Amino acid sequence: ADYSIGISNTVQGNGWREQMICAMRAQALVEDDVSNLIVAHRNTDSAGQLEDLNNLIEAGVDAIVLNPSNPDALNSALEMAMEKGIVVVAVDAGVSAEGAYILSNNQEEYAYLGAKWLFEQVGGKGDIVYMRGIAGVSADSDRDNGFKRALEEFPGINIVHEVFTGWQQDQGKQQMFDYLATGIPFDGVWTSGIDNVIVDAFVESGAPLVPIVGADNAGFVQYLTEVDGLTGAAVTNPGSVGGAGVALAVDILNGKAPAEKTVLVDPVLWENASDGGRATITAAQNPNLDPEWPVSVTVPGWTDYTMDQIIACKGPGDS
Amino acid sequence: MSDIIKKNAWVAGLMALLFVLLILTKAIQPSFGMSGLESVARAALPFAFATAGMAVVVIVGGIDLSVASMMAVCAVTAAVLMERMAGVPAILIVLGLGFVMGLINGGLIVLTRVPDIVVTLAMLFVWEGVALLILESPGGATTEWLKQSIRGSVIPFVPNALAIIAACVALVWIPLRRSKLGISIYATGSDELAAFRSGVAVGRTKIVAYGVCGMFCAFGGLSLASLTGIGEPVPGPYLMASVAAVVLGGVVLGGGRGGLLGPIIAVFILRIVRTILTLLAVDPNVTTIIEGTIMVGVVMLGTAATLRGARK
Amino acid sequence: MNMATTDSSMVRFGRFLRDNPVIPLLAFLVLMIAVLEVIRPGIVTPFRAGRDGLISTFWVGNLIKFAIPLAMLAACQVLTMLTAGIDLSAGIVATVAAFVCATLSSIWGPVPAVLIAMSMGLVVGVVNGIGVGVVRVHPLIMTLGTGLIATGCMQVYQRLVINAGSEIPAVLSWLGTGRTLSMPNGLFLFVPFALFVFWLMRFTGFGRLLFALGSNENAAKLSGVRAWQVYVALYALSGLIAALAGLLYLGMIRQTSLSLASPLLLPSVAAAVIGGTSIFGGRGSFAGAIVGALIIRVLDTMLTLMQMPEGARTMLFGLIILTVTAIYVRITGSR
Amino acid sequence: MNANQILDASGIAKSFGAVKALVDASLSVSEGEIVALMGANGAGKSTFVKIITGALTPDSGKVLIRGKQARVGSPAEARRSGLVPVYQEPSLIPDLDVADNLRLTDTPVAPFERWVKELGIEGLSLSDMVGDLPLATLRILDLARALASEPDVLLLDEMTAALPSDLVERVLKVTRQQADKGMGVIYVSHRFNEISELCDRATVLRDGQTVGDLVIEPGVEDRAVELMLGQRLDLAAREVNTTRGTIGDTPRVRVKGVAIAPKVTDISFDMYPGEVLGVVALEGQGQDELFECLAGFMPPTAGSIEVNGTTTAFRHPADAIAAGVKFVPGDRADALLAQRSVRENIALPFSARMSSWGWLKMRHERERVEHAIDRLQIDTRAQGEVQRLSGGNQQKVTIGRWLATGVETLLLFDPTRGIDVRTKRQIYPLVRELAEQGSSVLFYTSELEEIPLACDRAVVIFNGRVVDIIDAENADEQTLLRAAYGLTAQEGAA
Ligand SMILES: Nc1ncnc2c1ncn2[C@@H]1O[C@H](COP(=O)(O)OP(=O)(O)OP(=O)(O)O)[C@@H](O)[C@H]1O
Ligand SMILES: Nc1ncnc2c1ncn2[C@@H]1O[C@H](COP(=O)(O)OP(=O)(O)OP(=O)(O)O)[C@@H](O)[C@H]1O
Ligand SMILES: [Mg+2]
Ligand SMILES: [Mg+2]
Repeated sequence: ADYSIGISNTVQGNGWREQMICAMRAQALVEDDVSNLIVAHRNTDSAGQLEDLNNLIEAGVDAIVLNPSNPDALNSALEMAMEKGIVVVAVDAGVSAEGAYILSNNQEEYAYLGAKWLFEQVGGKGDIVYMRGIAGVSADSDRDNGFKRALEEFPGINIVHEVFTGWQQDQGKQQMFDYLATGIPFDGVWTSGIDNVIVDAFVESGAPLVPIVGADNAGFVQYLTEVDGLTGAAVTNPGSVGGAGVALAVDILNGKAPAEKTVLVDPVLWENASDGGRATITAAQNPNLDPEWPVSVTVPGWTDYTMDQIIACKGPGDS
Repeated sequence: MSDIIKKNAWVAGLMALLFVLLILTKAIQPSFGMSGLESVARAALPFAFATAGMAVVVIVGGIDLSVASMMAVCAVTAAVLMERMAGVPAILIVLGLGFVMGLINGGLIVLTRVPDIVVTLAMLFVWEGVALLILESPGGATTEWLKQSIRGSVIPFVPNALAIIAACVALVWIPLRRSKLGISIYATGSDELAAFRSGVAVGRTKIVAYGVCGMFCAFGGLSLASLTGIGEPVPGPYLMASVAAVVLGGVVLGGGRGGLLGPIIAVFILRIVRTILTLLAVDPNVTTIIEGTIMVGVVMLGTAATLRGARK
Repeated sequence: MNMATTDSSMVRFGRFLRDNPVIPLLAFLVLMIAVLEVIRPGIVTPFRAGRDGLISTFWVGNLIKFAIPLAMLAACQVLTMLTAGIDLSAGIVATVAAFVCATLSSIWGPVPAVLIAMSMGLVVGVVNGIGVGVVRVHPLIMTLGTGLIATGCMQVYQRLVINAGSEIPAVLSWLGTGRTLSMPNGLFLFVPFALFVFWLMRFTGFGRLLFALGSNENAAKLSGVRAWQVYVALYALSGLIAALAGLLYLGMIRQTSLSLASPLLLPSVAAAVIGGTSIFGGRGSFAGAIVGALIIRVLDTMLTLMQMPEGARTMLFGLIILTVTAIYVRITGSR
Repeated sequence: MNANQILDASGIAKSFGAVKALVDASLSVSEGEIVALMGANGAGKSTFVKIITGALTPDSGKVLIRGKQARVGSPAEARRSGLVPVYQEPSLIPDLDVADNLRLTDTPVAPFERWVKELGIEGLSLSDMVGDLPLATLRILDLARALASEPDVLLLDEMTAALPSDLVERVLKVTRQQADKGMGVIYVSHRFNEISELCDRATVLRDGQTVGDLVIEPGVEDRAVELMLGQRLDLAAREVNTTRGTIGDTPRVRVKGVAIAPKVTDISFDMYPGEVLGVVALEGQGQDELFECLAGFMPPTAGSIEVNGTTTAFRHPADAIAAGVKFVPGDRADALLAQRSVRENIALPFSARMSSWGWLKMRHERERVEHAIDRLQIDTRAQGEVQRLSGGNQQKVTIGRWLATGVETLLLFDPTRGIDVRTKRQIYPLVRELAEQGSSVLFYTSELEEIPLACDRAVVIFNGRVVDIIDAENADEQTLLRAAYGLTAQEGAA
């Protein structure tokens, strides 16, 4: 076969999303049946994603793999695509359009897992700093649900400080500095993926480290093994789920559709508090990787590319 | 005299460019037809309204950095209201809200005598905050007929979305442009002191212009709600895009010159360029470079042409 | 011709403020810090919270530290605004410089990396200058466009260096994170820089020309000024300053990102205008912009520490910025 | 007091910060009366006019309209009360066409067009963009617009300052006619001949205070000047410095067959070191283009310009300045940095060249600037921003800039526009002095009487060509005017 696949993504310039795009390219390259990949990748809102989706439909693609900006906002374009027989696969987050396949990181579970570990780590009671992402964005709301679920299980836990980092490194670091400056003691930090700069803030200000939960970004994972006195956990949230999405789309096109429309990739937690955990982390880390990239560059069972291929970040047709 | 010719030449040039781009699109993708046109027009909806609003305040000699935030407020309000009440009253309320937000912007500018750019920069945050207070995360629901109205085409060969842009802009702008208020808007933008001395109530004119901008933002917010079917509290990328389209469309930053037709054509040009780049499967990073180059390039060509024209 | 003018003390005080517009701004800054102390007792004066120290040098140092890159980017805005321009590419130039420096350091070593990063700023600046000064594109469009182009180029470049890792040159880390006498080392860079900008604006012919071009370009031309030379030099300088700010910021955050300094762009414009710089050209002060940057930083801290819905926080940020400038305009009678 | 009195303003005071523009000013005008408002530069005339017409609010004082106390809050209100001004600065909107400008002020079109014709402007179309029209036309349009709204009181602030003599005559005639029909006129001007020809009465302002009210009669001028300046100034001593420049061998500037499309067709003359060469022309004969061309703003389409014997091709005013040719434009708005200080305005050329972008030479600069301020007696009370100076003082700053740098060749385009008698008396000797020191000055003036006072010779331009060159001795107003109208056109002059 000779498939043309369209990609749509609405956040640019963030390591996680860049990895997702590279995984999509690399997977498309290794799939024999994909001859053309059209990538629409920019910073925009749902209306902009609709525009991109419509353009992809115009371009006559066979499948669309998208990271939806919102589960409900894209239905008009997705329904039109499916009417025209285009396969739709949403990765990273779900869409509510009937008939679309979803291959998603479970964001609610992501937050729940990390929060639960943190609350246990501080002994079931204490003061926690809760550093969220961007207010009003689906992924942030989903994670907030998971976090709140864990919170309910631990009545002794108190959120002393809740703040939105805007998923910006500098903003997160500055906010942590500000909070440390108040001198108010606290027992742990949960971050929505802005993590290693938080460790930096502790180190640079000379404040005693507390347990910190972050994502599996290369920089943070490295800190978990290197920084003295840091207890922490990285929850996996692989950007390479994008590659899995492309693989799924090709399977569907080849008539090997899965029974379930929704496949959730559940996160895994790597902590450095136990020996077993430390071994996992040491195995996972990759100091050469862009520190903003998640270290989990593949999704076992789904993706087929090699490390070199995802780093080369080339799709079919790219020279 | 020569100024009128120059101005219309610019709009005509843009129109020609748009035409060439449409032909190019057809050449690249022979199947590009009515549905493609429709989707371009739909994509242009929020940009066109943001640009129309921005154009009005730029003509009056100001600038409004809060357009995207006001659109977000209107979109969430529309989505929230439409869950509870019929579409028409909700639309009217949202239009009123947009107008009032614009009046507030303008009123603050006139009352505090703080420069437009500072006031609207501050209001950018204020309206963004308001949108988040109305709806903490994306939600609400847009009335079904409104969602349907922007699709398809009732008039043959004219996508509904295009007809809506033309109708809304023309309904607000043409009567205004022909009225004394419209002349006052141009006069204030051209030379505030001379306008004042000619008896123009400069403050009131500015406030009204900002109100009109707010109203266009309400149209923009409504079109976002009807495109997505929900309300999103986070402002989209409409601020810089609208400034760029306004300048590309021949409205002079600083005020007094230009109309709405040019900027709206410029919006369509920018949208169709994106379509072409997607059809050509151009690397998205290169797309950014090309969009930047086109923006600078067209304005460069335009200025070079005008300078040469002026010298003769 | 001279009339004996007997001014009331009120008038004289008004004039004093008008001639020294930084003073009311400083008063605002102190006021905001006082409010912060009320919201979080002990943050500025630790003894109230039962800790050591009369004034928290950590907090003050931190405030200054994060205000420095903002103030440097605000310098780009102040200088270009003097000529009725603006530099919207500053945030991206800073990001590009930081990204290029961090990724190249691990390949070629810190010195070439820093030089190349700075020359990126120079290149973007010169292109801006040619666009504005020679081809006469409006600065807003020109810098917005070059900013887009630079972003695209950085994204393309980024794909080439995914596995190069990144390294922060030690000097930058020292400048960005180190402290001397509890004050951030960034001041070693910033103080000379600020003096340079003051000197440039007040005591040089170039500075005079910036004000002149912003007031009336035709008059400058009539006096023999070749405006394009000034524009090219100005935007090139602005690009260099932005790149320098980016490098310092890299040292502070110690993490590369494709959008590292971009969020500083709007605040840098805000800092400049709060500080009394007119976007219509011909009036501006860097001292004001520095205080403006400090005010924005205190405001950030204040809002971070206030527990309220994010929407209310964002709204309050806007309202306070507006109130500060409105009162300031009222007091100094300037626009 | 007077049954026919329309307007009576008294005790008006207005301060701008520390500057007291008006302290205690009063003025009245009755039906059919033309009252001159006189005063030195910066005396407060324009401020007074603006207050009466609602463009500024007074700090204190009262205005009676037909005996009734009135509050004139805005120009629009003033218009409705029958007070219509023509301000010193053009008040039409540059980006609107003429028709829209009229709509803005609710001015009826038919009378406006009649007035335009009456005032001698031909070929104006209502769809013309105002910004494209020359300054003199704008002044006339301002006046026509004011007349068309049939005011009770017309206030003219230096209406004639930017007008060439032919248009001045028309304006005076029309004003007189309207006054005869019962309109009151307040007339601000620095030109005694206009005032004595036109006005019935004069109110004199000094330092913001009304210091006298005079009936215009022969010989009143000396008294008026004394009131204006607070000192005597011998008006009869018209002769300035009589040393005339010597005409040497190499001309400083030689203009040969210059044409500038479309207005200028053929201009040739020589200008020698030590010479002040007058330029006489009616409105729009190509003098504007000639000056701009010599100053480096545009190249000639044909012909050549030699400076000190070498042919030059100026591409930018900087080239002209480098060749020693310096230009004071007619429209001061073009030449001033409105928001900057007097000092920066005057010192601007010092920093123009790239080689002087470094340290400012503050001492050197201050000396030069102060010298220029002294020499021109610039009223520097509001020196922080040039836009706050009175019109005349702004004009002086534009000249002062080149006095401070020193000149070899100076192009003065109507430099005495809106300048008071005393300063004018200082400018002529100044120009002569420059010439004596070896400079050449090209001097266009709209006031023909200035030609014999300042110039050695005068070039008369008509229809884009030099029609005559007249020596100063023979250059009385009659001769010049006839020449300017092209009546004495001698073929092959120059
Ligand atoms: N969105 C639109 N859709 C359709 N027609 C439009 C639209 N916007 C403007 N027009 C038409 O284009 C004409 C010119 O546009 P516009 O009013 O913006 O320019 P203008 O500069 O005011 O022109 P003029 O000087 O002739 O009044 C208008 O008279 C109107 O009929
Ligand atoms: N906006 C202002 N701010 C400060 N000072 C001002 C302002 N406007 C006028 N002045 C000052 O008020 C005084 C009177 O100015 P005005 O323009 O009324 O003088 P004038 O009599 O019209 O002079 P001229 O004959 O030169 O036009 C001057 O000293 C001037 O500098
Ligand atoms: Mg128009
Ligand atoms: Mg005056």
